[in-house]
Amino acid sequence: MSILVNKDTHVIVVGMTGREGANHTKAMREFGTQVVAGVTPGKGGQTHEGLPIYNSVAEAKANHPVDASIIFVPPAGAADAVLESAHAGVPLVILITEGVPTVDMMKAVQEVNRLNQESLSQGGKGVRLIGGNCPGLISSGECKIGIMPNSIYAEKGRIGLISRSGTLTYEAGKLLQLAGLGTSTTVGIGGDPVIGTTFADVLPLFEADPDTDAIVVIGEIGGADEEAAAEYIKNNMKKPVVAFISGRSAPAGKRMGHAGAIIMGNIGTPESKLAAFKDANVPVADTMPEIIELVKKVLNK
Amino acid sequence: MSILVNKDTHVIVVGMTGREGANHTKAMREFGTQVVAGVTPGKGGQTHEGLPIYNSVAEAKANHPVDASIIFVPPAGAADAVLESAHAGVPLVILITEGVPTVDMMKAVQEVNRLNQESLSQGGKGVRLIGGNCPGLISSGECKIGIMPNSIYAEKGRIGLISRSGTLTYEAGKLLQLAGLGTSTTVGIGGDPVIGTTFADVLPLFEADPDTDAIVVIGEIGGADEEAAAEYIKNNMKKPVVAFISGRSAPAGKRMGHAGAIIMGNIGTPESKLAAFKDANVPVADTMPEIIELVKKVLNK
Amino acid sequence: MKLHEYQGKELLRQFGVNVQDGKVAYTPDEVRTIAREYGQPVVVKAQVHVGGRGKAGGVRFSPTIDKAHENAEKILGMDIKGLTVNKVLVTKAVDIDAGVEYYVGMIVDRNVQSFTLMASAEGGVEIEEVAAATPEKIIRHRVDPVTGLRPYEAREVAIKAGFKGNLNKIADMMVKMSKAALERDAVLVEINPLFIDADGTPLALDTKFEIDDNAMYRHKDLLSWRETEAEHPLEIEAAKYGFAYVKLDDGNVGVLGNGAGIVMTSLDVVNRAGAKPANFLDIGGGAKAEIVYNAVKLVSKDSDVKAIFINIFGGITRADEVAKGVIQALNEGILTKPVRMRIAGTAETEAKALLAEVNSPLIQMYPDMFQAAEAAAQDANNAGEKK
Amino acid sequence: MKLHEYQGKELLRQFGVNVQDGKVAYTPDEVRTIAREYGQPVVVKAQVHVGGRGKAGGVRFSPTIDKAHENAEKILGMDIKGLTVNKVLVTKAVDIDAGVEYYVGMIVDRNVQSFTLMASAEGGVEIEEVAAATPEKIIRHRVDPVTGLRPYEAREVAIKAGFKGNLNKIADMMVKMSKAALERDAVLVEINPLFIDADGTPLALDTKFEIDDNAMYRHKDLLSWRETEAEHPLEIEAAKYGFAYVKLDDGNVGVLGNGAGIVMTSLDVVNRAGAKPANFLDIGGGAKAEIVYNAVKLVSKDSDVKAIFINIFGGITRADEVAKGVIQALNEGILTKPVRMRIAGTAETEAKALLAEVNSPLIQMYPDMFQAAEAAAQDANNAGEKK
Repeated sequence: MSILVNKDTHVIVVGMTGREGANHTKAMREFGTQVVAGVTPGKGGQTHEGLPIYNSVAEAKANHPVDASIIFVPPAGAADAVLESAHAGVPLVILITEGVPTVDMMKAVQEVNRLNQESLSQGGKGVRLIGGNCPGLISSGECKIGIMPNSIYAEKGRIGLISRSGTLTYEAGKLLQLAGLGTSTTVGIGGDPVIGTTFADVLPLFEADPDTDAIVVIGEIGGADEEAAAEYIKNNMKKPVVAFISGRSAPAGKRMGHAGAIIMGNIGTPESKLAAFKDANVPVADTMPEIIELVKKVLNK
Repeated sequence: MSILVNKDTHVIVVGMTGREGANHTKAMREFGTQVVAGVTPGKGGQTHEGLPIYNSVAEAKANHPVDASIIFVPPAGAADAVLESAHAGVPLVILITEGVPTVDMMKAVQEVNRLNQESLSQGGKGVRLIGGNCPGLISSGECKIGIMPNSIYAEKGRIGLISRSGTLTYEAGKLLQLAGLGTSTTVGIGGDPVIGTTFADVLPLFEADPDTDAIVVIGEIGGADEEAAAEYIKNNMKKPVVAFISGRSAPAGKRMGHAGAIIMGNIGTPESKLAAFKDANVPVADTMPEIIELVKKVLNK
Repeated sequence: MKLHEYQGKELLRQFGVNVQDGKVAYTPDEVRTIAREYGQPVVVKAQVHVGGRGKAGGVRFSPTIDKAHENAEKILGMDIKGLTVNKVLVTKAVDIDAGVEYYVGMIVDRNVQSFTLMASAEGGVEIEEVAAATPEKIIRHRVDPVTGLRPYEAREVAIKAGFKGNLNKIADMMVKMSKAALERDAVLVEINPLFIDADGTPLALDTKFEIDDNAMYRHKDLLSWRETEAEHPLEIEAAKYGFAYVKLDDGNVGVLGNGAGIVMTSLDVVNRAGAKPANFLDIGGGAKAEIVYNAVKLVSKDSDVKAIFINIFGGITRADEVAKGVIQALNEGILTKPVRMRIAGTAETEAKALLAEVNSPLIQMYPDMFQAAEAAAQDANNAGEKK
Repeated sequence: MKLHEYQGKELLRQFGVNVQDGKVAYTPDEVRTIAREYGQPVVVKAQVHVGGRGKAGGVRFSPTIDKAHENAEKILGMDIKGLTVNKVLVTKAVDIDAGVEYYVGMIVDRNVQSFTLMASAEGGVEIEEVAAATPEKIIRHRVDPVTGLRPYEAREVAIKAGFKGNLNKIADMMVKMSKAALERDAVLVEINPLFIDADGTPLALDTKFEIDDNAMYRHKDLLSWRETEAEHPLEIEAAKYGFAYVKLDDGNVGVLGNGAGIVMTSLDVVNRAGAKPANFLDIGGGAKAEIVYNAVKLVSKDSDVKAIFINIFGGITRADEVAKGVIQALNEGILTKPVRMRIAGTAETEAKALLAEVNSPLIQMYPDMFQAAEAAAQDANNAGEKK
């Protein structure tokens, strides 16, 4: 097993015919992901590398089983694409696009949360948005809905990974792979200020996953998602968690590449995050390689 | 008994210190309504005829039991006042104001409906909006939250009355009073195109009310609320219903005073409404006095 | 408030909708100048607040400058359903055969408590005709009033309606129309025909746009677009008094009452009595002598009116106030037509005493609305026969 | 994009916020003219994109025209945190004692996935200070991003914050600020102080306004407000290449990598190695020689930089491409500082071969980021000592 996605997950690619969409569709299929169709408004009826293209998610969904959609749409249309998938009843929506206006994301996330509540209260599957500005998610050896390098995730491992950063996700994945630990599922939640899924949303899934033994949380400065994660871990989790925080030496008031990575006043400081993890008994690695040491330690390996 | 409001209903008046608000507060109290407070932003801390005035509905609610609010606020602020009451958790909101922009009402009604669903799904009392552009509602001999003439509703009767028109409500009430039948509760739902509560929303309440024997529905041209009511009656109601439709001789395309009273294309025609009521076995009075005859007939009196 | 085609187009243009170029002209010479400037076939279109301009000959294709001038001479000054055409819109003509004509529109829809977007591949004809003949050819979609139409929704509607052309551009136009409807408080917006050219690009050839009167306070920039000369003079006067007034065709009984419902019912009662109502007039709540006087004065000015039916119901209305208003009109010589009235209110005795004092056959009170309406109908019909 | 005070005020004015009158001046003589025109005490305020203007002497009350001129002479040309003041805003002075000063603002708040409205009766000081000392004096309220702040919500917040004055006017101002924030894609808007005069009417005396760079495509009318001269010259050049670049104070090691997370971590690693990062530079995904070349060129121009640390991780990045980019910089004579790099990618052998060919002590590859960072730190610190 794994969380969120596996060998049986049927995926549509929104924006498949664009450059990014096409490249990553190829890579996802090479990894083994069951991509069933693409969506590009105005190109409905065409095919792309043997896959049918539809004008809308609704059309794709009427013709294929769809468990997830991955969105490669330029920033101006990205939030609309999220809502299209969500309203069409796709239960898992992954937004890769970087540079989506924050106000668009606020509106989309609020609506997705509402649709999720409505769906769940009516016994439906709910709707989950991951991203934007994220590398997607991948269950090693099973299914990739994202843009991470395939090689790192070829074999299944037993460590769950959640990260705000793309490259650090790969770096940590590689280190876990080299250490012989490997990853069960890796979830890149994205570096924007307003995202669909946070650490605290993913942690319970790993807690419930019989094939995950420990979880690595890769946070960074800005916001209070790490604090919320620590609170959740403290109150609800039995499995061990190891954390890492990047940007600990960044000065306040400067946006460190990620729109969400900024210390404003006393919000988002590394001190606050370190204190929260300490309070939750979560060891925090000072360097990336130390993550491996700590994971081994918490697993008594 | 009666529906929606009774002797124990605690009411706040939003806009109490305005001319209309003040006059009707007086009349409601004369009728016996338990008005507990008024709300006028900026006049909090004052009193009006012995009643405390608050700056917000939330403040009023923190200091008094509040079962309903009645709104006398000029059109530009009316929809906001509705949302204030709804978000403050007032379960029954009556909007008297005439001339509220339709787009404002669309937004407010959609949000009130959502709050209602949320509240009900969490075991709450829900939120119901009546109006705008309506005379309010009155349970004869018990409680008036509205602007109708007190004298017509002094004694309790056993006929429920629902109406899109103000004056025809009074006229029908008077006729029922004179005929010795009287009204249990009278609900003026309002003449605007977008209103909070429709015939079909009120009918189940009367169906369930042990003190109502029959229901009179006073409709008019425009929209399809009467058709929806007929559908509901056909499928769900055991109690007899009598209908009246005004504006049957009005030409298409002309707005008859009420913003909602307009025949557009083949929508809102009297023919459609008559056919729907016929299909639901609801007798339709050709004149106001005929309402009385038909009510007596359906009650076998 | 109904907008002229050219005004509606201007509003849509403000929201980025691709609208066919055009200019307004008041004289045939101005039309000639515009046609010369465009240097291509034009269409000369009457700007009046009624439907059916085309059938009435108020829209004319003009392949040459001279023809445009000639058509302008025909259209300017013509009468369309009682309204005189005093201006035309001159637009560049489009080669309809080089594209397709669709319909898109949004209306306030009581049944969904919001706007309904309508789209049909059957463009260029009245949507009511499509609705009557082939309702399945109109795609309907509720628009969320808070978020407005989303691009993906617009695309789905366009696909369902069978629109051919550039899907994204067409959807974008619909989104902009939705924005215009919501931000400008439309009651109705139509783009018909929505022309799709050979490249698939949409172009609005004709529009209808009507704005919610209740929302005009936040569209002060459009107040100057209100053209009183294009409305019925009595409607303008009624607006001045704050009355809801609608002039009705072919009527002979003036009708006034307090409240939209009671006036609508009064129309019905006049009809049942064998006459035809000449107007709808709601004087609102709390009838005082002054208000009744103004209402009677207004209705009396209508030459169609041969008798007046007053129907008042109100817990607090005093019958004597109503009587006073009518008597004042009589005394000032304004009232020359019989007034038949029913007033449910206090002070009936006082009212009767006042009327007895005046003792004019022109004013009579009746105990119920049917008797009053029948008397008014009879008077009106008799007056008609006498003529 | 950060706006100047006068620009933020102009935006708020567009949304109907009552803003203190003021005019921009570039010379003391212009200031004199404005002060004369206003004919009352004025305040001369430096317009620079940094906080703490007041403490730095960049905001001066000027009771007379001569004093305004004198203050302008002091402020224009002064240096505030490394930025030269080249314009001032001259505003009418307000008698602060005749009213009260409050704070209202809205920020993007990750924790509520929307805007948070903040209001405090402790106006006129930095809100961070209030947050640190007396957090209970700041009222926070999540604003629905779809509907915006409602008047009733604004009133409730104002009441909770203990605002005195005309409740409806103050709430109306907050609603307008919310509209400005949502429609203009603000990251941050502050009105501080929000002055309430003796009549209870609110007036914005100072503002901060920052716009989401990702949304600038829909605010093209504001592009001309971007002042490159007010930004760090290297930040301007970085923007040209599409790099995310931040100049850091007191650093000596230039840092570049692919991805915000890895660069942030690289800063941390440099710190741990005992040096100080001089910048943050994210070159984005898929590093080709050209991109690396541009990045190295950019960082080399920073005179604070004594050594460069390159940290690349990518499944598809080729080490030889990175090496080629650095070598190009070396060959063109641009690279005069040691480059210490770690590249996790394919073609490491090819990269080493290329570097061996060049055989310059300025370029070294290391197997992990720590060794590379330590080498860079040592080089940088040594260079510093030599000086």
